[in-house]
Amino acid sequence: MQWLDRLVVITARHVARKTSRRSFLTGLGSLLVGGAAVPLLPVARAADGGGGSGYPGVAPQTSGQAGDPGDPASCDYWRYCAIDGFLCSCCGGSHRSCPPGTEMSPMTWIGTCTNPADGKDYIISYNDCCAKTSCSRCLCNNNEGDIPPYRAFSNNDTNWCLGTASSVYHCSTAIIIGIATEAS
Amino acid sequence: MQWLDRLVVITARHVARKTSRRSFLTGLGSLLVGGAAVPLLPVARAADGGGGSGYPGVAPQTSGQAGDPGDPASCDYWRYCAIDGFLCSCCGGSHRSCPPGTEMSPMTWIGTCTNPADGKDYIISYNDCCAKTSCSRCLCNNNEGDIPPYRAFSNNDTNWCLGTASSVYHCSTAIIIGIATEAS
Amino acid sequence: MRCWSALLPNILLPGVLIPAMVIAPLARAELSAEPIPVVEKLPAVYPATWVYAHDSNFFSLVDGKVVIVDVAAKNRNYKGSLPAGQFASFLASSKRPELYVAETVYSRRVRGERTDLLTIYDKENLTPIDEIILPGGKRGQFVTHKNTLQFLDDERLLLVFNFTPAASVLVIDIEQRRILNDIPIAGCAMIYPSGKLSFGSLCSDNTMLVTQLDKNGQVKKQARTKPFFHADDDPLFAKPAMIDGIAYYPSFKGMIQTVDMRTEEPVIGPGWALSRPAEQQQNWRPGGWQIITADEDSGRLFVLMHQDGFDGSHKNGGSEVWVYDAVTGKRIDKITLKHWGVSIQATRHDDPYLVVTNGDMNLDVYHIESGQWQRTIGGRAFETPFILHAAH
Amino acid sequence: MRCWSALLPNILLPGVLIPAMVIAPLARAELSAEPIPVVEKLPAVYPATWVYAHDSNFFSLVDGKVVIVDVAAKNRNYKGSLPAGQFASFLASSKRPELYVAETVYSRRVRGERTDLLTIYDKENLTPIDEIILPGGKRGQFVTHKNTLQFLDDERLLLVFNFTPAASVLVIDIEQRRILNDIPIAGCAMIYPSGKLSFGSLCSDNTMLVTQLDKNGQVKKQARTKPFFHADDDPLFAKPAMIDGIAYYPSFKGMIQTVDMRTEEPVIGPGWALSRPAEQQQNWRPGGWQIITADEDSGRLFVLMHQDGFDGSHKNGGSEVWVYDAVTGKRIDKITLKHWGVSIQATRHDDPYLVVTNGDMNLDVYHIESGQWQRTIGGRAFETPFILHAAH
Repeated sequence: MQWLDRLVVITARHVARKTSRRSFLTGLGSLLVGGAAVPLLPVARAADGGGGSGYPGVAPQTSGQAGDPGDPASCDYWRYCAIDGFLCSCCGGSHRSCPPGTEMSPMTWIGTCTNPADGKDYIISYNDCCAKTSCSRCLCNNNEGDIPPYRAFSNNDTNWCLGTASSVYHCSTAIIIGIATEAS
Repeated sequence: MQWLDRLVVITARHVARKTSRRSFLTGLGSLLVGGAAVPLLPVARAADGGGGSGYPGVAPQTSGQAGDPGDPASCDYWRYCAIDGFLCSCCGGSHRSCPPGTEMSPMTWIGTCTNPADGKDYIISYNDCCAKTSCSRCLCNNNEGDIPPYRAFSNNDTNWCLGTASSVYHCSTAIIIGIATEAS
Repeated sequence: MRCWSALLPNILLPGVLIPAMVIAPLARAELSAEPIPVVEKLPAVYPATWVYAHDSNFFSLVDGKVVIVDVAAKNRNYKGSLPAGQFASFLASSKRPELYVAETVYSRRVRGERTDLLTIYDKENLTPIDEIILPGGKRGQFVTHKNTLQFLDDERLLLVFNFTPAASVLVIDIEQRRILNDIPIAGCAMIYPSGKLSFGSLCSDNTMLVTQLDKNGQVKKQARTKPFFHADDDPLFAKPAMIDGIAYYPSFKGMIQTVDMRTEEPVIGPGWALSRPAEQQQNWRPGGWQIITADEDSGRLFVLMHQDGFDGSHKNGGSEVWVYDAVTGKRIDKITLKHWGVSIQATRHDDPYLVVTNGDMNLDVYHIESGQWQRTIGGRAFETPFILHAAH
Repeated sequence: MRCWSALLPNILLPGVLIPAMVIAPLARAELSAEPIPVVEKLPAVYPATWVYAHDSNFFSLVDGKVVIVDVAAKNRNYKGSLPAGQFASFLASSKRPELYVAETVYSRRVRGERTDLLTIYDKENLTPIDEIILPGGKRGQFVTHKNTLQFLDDERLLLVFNFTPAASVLVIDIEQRRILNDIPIAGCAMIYPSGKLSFGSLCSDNTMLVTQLDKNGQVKKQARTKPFFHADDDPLFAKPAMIDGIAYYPSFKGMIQTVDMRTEEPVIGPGWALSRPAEQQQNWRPGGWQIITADEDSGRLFVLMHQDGFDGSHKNGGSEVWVYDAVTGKRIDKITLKHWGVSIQATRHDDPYLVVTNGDMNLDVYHIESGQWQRTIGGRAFETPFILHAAH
């Protein structure tokens, strides 16, 4: 297993420097393709057809909305700057909707992400979809502005399936609820 | 992913020819180290320290009994010629005992395996250990003499956690209950 | 956001000054605030390019699921999922917008009080609309197998295979949603519908036990056929493909045994070989989990094959899928798989796809006419999707 | 075999002539028939080389577990496991042969009626010996965190953190096995024991809320400290290491904030920096999930560090573990990890080990004195073992 281990370490270090936003995912590399953090390697992205979602076996999407660039099935999509969980876009929902048969949590934590199209900072509500088991597809964890649970509504480690009939977590959305003013 | 895919296919074919007893496991390669059926490749076995169990992160064992050769933490251990599931030897039990807090199924299906030490055919009872969730470690599936469920006591696809307080399957043992006479 | 701020608990306000402060009305040219909550819906009738991938989840068997997948779509292939735990069985109705899951739950998840139940899901919302408790804790638990849950009488009756290890078949009137009967089938297994109100089961003595029912699920007649296979020398796989009421059972060593299931009393038909002498030399054999599937429109059978077969290789999967004319038994094509295959399923499509569970536990999609690989659908969508159903 | 044949159902005999026929008495020089059933037991007091790996199992969160691992053993490292589902909390007693799991189950596994409960397990048999139902469906559910379940009063009281999002702390007399109180801690989180009958919680306004109890779990006094950290600029990690009653809280940017928890009223202590100016240039920061651990005997702290830190890198894990004298804050060693690390835990051993959850979700074991890697324990033993406890 040495080569595999080495790959993981190399990958981890590589990504920690080069695409740092993703390095926790690197830590979780094995959870993506198992054994090695392959999807995070540029080579893997290329192998995976270029412009791939970064998740092998997951095809790229668009938001279908002007001024909302990027791939909602990729962990690099701008709205996901502080998401933690499985992307509903990969699970029968979308970046702004829950998969059939799940329930969207009415409350959750929020982040602030910059839309590269207009350079503006949007307030993103990461509502969880609940009442079915872990989707397990497209695990994505970014932590810009994440603060531990003593700042509850700025924390992404909390199971936000609260106020729902079931607290079982399935996947996460990234919904625009407003725009951050200079004040922020 | 192409190289990874290729590896799987190559591995699968390789093993199908060379160590055929393991090829279903090859099919399940990704379930062992994820993505590639690495532990089944001779190279991986070597990398893994030689004489390894074949499962990365699982250290080899002995039965501790004269005349009972091989590694009970390896899918190649002679008693496992028809086992299907997680090896209790990797889960806090042994090849003949259940992990703490589980319940051994009183009935199960049986196989006939040849002990390389004495060349004799032993009747092996593959009692399941039950009442905790899937151990998930050391998945092993060999099918010598396995027959579909219409021959219930020769079938290893059945959840044999029967006659136990819980039918939840955790891992499998391989217990000697007798020796096969010429009659067999 | 409305919902969100409405529910914002005052006690936490110290912690959430940010949202309260920084949200300004959206000016033009900016993306608008989006509604909460939004939950997707599916059509009441699913396209023929969809499949149900039944993932028993070896690594957490209590927490299996069925994933609904569009194999033809370029993206957004994953349409939704249903819980299906503890060696569950699954069946979709073609007459009603309903899906059925026969499963088992425990009051403490892995222990405690056992409840077997049939849960009825609504196809559009994938939400449970009703459940029927299955009495006695008898539900048979096997690595996923289609013939543990089957319809009779034009989908009016739903049959569940029980195994304790006493074997019996539970008969449910699924329109009335009530249990009608529990019928012993000693020494036999599985449910193979035959005719309108009858089903066969394969038995340890190489026969098929045929159970004929009346409208109320009571036994009209139960009888065994003559022995017609050899479980000791060359067992039949227990998962046949069906074309026009004919069941095609492969054998471990590569024969196809046909059984005419169109009448209440099945008729054992002729058999034929999958491989030619030269191939038999190389020990080409069928193998995998769901190893045979059919395209009913064209009358073609598809069988997953591997080389160098031996006693115990019958679950090994394969590198090729061989295609046959079901009536003549003539092989008309071979598809070489891109990735080692474990299970196969043809879609119910004019120009059908072959869907293959590969060794990575992802789905490979092939266009049958051309034999060309189309795409792989995975990304940890599944753990162990061993059984595939073409969508109704 | 006795058991087995005794239970062999007659109805299935057609299917099982083989065992009945071929079992002959065992002659000398052959391996003997072995007893059934046999179930292993563990010692009532676990060796100091054992750890509890709490695996929340992201991929099936309802079905998490705690795995007991001997990190020193050459093989058979996996000693056993406990169910711990739906963002469970876990705590081991050092006074009683008991293990505690606070978890949540649903009547239909992922839906239906919710039951929160504290399950008490027997250390020798890993079987449940009792349970306490936790009322109101309030149990806080977080990616695993030790400070959601803590003892007070010499392990007589067991405290559970509730979050609905109203924050409160449930007080259980675990000797009497009854619930004493549920105490609001508005705008604050977690349980940090201080003194005999008091606990702190970190708050959104940068203070610590201190709740003092009487013997019966009633509130004697509740007050906030002065603000002592800066959640906006440089948040404290909420998972401190403890040495002799002093809590060491790292900050995102690399400070250590000490709090003296030995008295009923915690005293905010001094802070010190983890990295030197040159290292700060390279943005070396602490990061991962369980990023700090202590060897109490030697008074050493261990911190998981990564280079090129930034806003959002605080869960990234790290490539090195830096070792400090807790009293002086002087760095005395660096351990370069063989594999990227996510969580770290020192064992309670004279010659202790450092156990690291690596990026493959396996455990790497290092000998602290030498800094040498000893072994990797994995093979899908765990899915996401983010929290490690040294065994009592």
